[in-house]
Amino acid sequence: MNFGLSEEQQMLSDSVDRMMAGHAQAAAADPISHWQDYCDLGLPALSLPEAHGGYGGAEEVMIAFTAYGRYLAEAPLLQPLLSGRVLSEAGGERAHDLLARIISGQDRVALCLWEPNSGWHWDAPQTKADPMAQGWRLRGQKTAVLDADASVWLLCPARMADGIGLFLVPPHSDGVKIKTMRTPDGRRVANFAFDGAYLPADAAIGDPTKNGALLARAIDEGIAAVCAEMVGAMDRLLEITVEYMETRKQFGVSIGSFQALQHRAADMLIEIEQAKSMTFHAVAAQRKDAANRSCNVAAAKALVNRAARFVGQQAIQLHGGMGMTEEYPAGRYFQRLTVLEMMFGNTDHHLSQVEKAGGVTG
Amino acid sequence: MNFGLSEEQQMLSDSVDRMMAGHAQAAAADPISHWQDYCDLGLPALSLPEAHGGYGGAEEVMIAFTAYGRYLAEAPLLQPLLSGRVLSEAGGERAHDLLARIISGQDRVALCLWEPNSGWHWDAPQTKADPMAQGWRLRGQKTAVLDADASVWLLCPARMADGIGLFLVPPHSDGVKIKTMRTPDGRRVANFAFDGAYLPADAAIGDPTKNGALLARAIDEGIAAVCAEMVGAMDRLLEITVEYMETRKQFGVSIGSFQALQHRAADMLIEIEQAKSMTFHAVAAQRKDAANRSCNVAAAKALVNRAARFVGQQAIQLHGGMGMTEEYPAGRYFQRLTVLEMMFGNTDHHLSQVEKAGGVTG
Amino acid sequence: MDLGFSPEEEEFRAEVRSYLQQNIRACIREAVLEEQPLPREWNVEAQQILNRAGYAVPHWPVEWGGRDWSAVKRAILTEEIDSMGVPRPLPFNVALIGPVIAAFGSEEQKRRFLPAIANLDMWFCQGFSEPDAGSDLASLKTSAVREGDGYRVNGQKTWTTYAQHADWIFCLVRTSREERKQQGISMMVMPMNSPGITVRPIRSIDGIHHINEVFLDDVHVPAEHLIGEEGRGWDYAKYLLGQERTSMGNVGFSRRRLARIRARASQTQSRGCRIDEPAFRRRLTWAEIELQALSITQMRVIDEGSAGDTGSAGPDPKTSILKMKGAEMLQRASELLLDTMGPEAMCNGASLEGGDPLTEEGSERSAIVSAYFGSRKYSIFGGSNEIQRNILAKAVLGLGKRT
Amino acid sequence: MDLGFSPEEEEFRAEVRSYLQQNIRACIREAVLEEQPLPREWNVEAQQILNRAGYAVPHWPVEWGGRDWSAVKRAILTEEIDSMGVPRPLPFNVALIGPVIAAFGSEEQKRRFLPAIANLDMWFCQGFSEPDAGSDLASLKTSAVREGDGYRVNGQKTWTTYAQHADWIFCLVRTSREERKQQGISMMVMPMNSPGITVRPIRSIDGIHHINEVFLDDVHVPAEHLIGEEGRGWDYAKYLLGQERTSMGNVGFSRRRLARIRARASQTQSRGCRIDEPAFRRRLTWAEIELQALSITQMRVIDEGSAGDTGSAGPDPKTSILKMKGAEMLQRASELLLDTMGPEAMCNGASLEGGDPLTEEGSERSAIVSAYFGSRKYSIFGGSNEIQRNILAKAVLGLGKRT
Repeated sequence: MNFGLSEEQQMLSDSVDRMMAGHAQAAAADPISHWQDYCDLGLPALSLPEAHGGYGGAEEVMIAFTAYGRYLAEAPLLQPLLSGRVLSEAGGERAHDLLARIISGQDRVALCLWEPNSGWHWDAPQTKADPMAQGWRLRGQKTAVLDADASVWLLCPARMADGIGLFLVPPHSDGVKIKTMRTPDGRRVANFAFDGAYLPADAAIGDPTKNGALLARAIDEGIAAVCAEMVGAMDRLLEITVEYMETRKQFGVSIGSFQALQHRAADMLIEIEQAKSMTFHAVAAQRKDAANRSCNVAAAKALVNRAARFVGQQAIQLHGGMGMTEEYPAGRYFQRLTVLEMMFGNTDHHLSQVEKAGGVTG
Repeated sequence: MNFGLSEEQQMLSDSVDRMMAGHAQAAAADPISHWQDYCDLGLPALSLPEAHGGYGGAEEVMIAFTAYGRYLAEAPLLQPLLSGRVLSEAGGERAHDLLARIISGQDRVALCLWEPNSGWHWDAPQTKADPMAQGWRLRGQKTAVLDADASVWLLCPARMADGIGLFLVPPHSDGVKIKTMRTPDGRRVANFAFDGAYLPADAAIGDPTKNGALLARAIDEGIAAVCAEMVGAMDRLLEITVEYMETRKQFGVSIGSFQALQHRAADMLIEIEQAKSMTFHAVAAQRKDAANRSCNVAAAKALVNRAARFVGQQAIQLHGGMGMTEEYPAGRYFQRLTVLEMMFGNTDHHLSQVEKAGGVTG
Repeated sequence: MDLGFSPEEEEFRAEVRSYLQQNIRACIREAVLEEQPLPREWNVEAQQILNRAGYAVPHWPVEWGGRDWSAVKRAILTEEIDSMGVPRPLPFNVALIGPVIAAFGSEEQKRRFLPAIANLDMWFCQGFSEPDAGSDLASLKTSAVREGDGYRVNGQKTWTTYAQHADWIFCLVRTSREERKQQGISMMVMPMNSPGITVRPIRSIDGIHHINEVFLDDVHVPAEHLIGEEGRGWDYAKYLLGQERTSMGNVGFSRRRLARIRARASQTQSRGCRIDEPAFRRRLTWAEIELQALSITQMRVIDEGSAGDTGSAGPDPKTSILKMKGAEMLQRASELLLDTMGPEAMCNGASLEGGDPLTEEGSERSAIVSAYFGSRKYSIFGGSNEIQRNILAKAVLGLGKRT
Repeated sequence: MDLGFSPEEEEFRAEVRSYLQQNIRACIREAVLEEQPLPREWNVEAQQILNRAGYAVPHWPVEWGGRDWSAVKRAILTEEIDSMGVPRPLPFNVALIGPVIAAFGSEEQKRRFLPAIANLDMWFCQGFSEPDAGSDLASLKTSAVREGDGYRVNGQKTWTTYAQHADWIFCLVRTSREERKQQGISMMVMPMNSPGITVRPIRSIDGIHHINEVFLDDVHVPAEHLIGEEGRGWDYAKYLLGQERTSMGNVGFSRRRLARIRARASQTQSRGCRIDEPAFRRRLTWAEIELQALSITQMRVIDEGSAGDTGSAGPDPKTSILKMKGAEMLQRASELLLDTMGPEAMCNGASLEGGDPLTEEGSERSAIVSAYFGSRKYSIFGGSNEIQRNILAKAVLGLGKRT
């Protein structure tokens, strides 16, 4: 166990930081316009095998997502992480071709995990794929697909007799209805309805008996990444809050001199440090067997969620009225943290997962 | 709804207060020596029908127990409240005779509610009473009987085919083994083992099909009384703590001037006020039907318990090292509050009762 | 002491409930229950119906429409209004400026304003806070300089709720510079369409436009719009802040939210946390119990206040408990509601392809997420939790006297 | 950065565990696991066994028995000692006075004291706190006046843990009155059997005798018992308080408590809260998760400390996190344990009819209740939670610089 950055990790950290800081200042209208820069740094492939251009592991993903959270970046980084793992392991020419296009930035893809009545349980999709002479017909609905719109490929789990099928749905397919919305933190999110959408035979990738395990692994990587993003956002939010407290005067003194507020900030710091530790734990858990990995990752998300709720709410409180306006950055961090809290499961959901597995294993 | 004391209530309050303040100063070795004073004020019969010398209701019981908690009184007041209700309603000459002796102070009685593996569930006793030619033989164990020793009558629930039997066990009976201990707050508590203790036929009182409901009512009255006791103790503990904070100096100023500590004290105040309100609620609930009564009383105990844990712990914290020694009164209040928290059920237990009933009904 | 509701009180509750059910349109109550922003006219319509029954201003002097009811009855009324989903009588009118005019205004002012305030014929907003003052009202800067038969007012107010709906504003202004900052403050009212008043909307983190900045540039205020005496604005403000007791705890409002949570979480097609998940149910049970306690605390505090001096001594410091605990309950309810949403909490209801977010399927969604963000304001505005704790520590517990 | 344990680290953990299992008597470990007060000799026995393997003072200079292990390995060692129920090497010896003598003592002092301290041949207690000083050490009053070849010491110390077991005491004393209160303080050691030292036991709210008052009346202390230089006691104390890192979070100790709770609550004959009650299980799960986080936070803080300057700059302010969170975990575990007891939490185990509370049935009971009361001390002694928050706010976050 060793907490220092290696030379390569420091370089990655510096370049990601530089890029995202630049984007944050540019404030472009559409975050997609930044995406090519991410691809140039190799971020979509970061944790994939070397054959796909990967050069890191879970630690490197954490470094990238921590910066992503810190700068409230909006380019669509999470989806390629999730789909990249699935495409690279599922095998088959179609998956590999698409993966190459994603890594290069030509195409984008989104994994559709949830359905209208699934809650956060992604592992029993109700979407069905009916086999036909020359392909498949897809029927069902998917909700809350981050960074998706009509122009992306969809990677769609569906119920099969022998497990979970995985289907690639091309952009702008017939028979696919879409409703795009904003997340509460202003990113793009979409719901999809498949009303007998026709897919060619080779749209099905992977092996239904193994796709569940593959998705579980991708999701656990995604959860660790989101934990890192939340830690990055919390770190910065606390800094902003401390700056505000030192500047803002009330009753003739800076509010940072009030002991009760100082103690609140100290409690925020503690929560963040604990969240950071648990994110480290989620990263280390990626190397464990599936059951151990999922349980410890869920434990991490539960704790990071709780920290995010506390830190977000208290940052607003310490900003007073200013925290309530969209004109100050604190509110945007709070919104981001709230969305991420709900990503992959809220606190209760993850705690239940831990309990089903019999508790954290250390 | 009306929160002011009537003239009679004010008189009761004043006389109870005067008596308990006097006892607290006297610091006699044995709290039993104060018991006759309680009887002289009519406290053991307070909420019973007028025929038994009663002159009040649940509000008056609350007044008496609030003072009891405030002065950390130790005379055995809870047991006659519990048993008095049962004896007065169960009917029969034996019960009425004993009740008269209890009210006058000649005899004492203790209701035995829990057994080694019952948890706080008193309603399915494992103690058995085998019928014999001329009476009964009692087999079983009872634990954590407050204010009990070998010299008191025991009122003992036992499992019967048609419900719960109630048996009167005379002091110093053969076949009754006893282990007396101290509660963590220094009062007397005992465990009993009945190893075939012989009881005469008229030792059984009440009607097994109705005793359960009768016990439930007595216990709900007891819970409301204990809530009041806890509120009285918390009120005084906060006063003591505030006095300490104003006296104790650190870094050259009284610790009462530190904002973080002021805010803690404010949070204690809020918890106490909420606990007081919920105690009022438990008192008002005594007039409702059984299901409503029990559910709302359980809700009250849950909230008062939580308040007691917070207030007790924080009082110790605010006293610093002094709070950790038995030489300061704060510790004794904390001990008392902890014992009362465990009386009739801890927080989780009562919340489960509320949930089983479908939630609080207002 | 008698801690149950009397039959008369229970009867009153039933009477109120039935009047509201029969007279307030269902669409209004549904919108309130779903926490949608309301059109201005619905607020006016509801308040006028309440006023007709004497429910808008029961705490005012009888002469001006008050009803001389007990504290418990007034609290019952507020709880019913809130829990039935009836828009509350506008607090700026009935709880704030109304009582001040009734107590300190001239006869002329009372006749002119009070009936209109009670009936929401005039919509008032509040101009107290300023950009650099926050909770520190005494350091306000807006100046009112005597000029001819009136004042010339210059300055800036902020956090002004519903300034966009208001006909009038009541302001604290500085009419002279005294040694003690609290002195030299006066209270005056002005029509929002006075020349020199401009309103700038502030978008809140819940994505909704409730609050505004109000700029006052050389606004002419005639002398008859000064309330009471010059220089006594601080006393009036303290009096005014002491008037809010019956609604401070927001008990009915939280009760409504909790009922909604229980209903949502009990649906078989529930999307997020469900009532059959023990941990979620436990959190809901706690909230329900604490709300029950708060409803009694609220009546106790109102009752104490009614029994004692209700003069201009300022708010009973124990109302700080209601303010804090009321805020906490609303906030916790908003969190529980958010947790019932599941993954869809990540979506705003409004479709980027267009469509009316109030009518299309899924509109409830954005309202829930909005309410979660918006609920943070309860522990900030109207005296933050930190200020309330200071008050409790000092004014109730007497801490910090010796240093 | 590599966030998993290396094979070498895992191997080290196994090695420690097996040594402890084979060498520390089961009766000692059981008593520790049940949180019974230990006889003095058991502490000595255990520490000597640890010392034999190099486990007592691995963080000391190699010359005096240290092992030059990584922070992670040292943390693993501490966790294993604690979670196996092995009595910890006496902190007053190995974590406090030992490192100070190693850093600032004379060669003569090092030779005389260090081996005895490591092997618990000398039991030290700590004389820092005074009745009116609390966390404000700088205002201590105990005076040491130069007299012949030594000092005459007068004063009173309090909260002195295990003074009743100690052979020696290390004290902060005032050797001169300087303008800054921190100056003029010196550190010295004295045998507990010195004429003029008397010990008065203080009974704690857990009913156990751990702490004492120590009265110093004209105690003669020879000059060679002054540690380091006169007047630098404050610096040494700061250095000393910075040494406690690996054990500050009490991770292994809490892990042991949580395991015990899980076991008790899983018994079919459980008396109070049970593992199959969702609310209780949830609280336990939270505690286990937070402890997992703390064990990593602990290694991170130690690691940062090892990488940076470990000079006399005083404790890394982030150790405050370990102190606070460690205290919280112990306290929460003690609450959960209490909740497993059911109605019998109302009974102390000791029978009034006599009998040895350590051996009779039910002795575990009083230990659990005791531990609940006793655990409150963790957030008070050694710098209260309030002091720790002050440190975090000021030294880590930099708050309160501008006023």
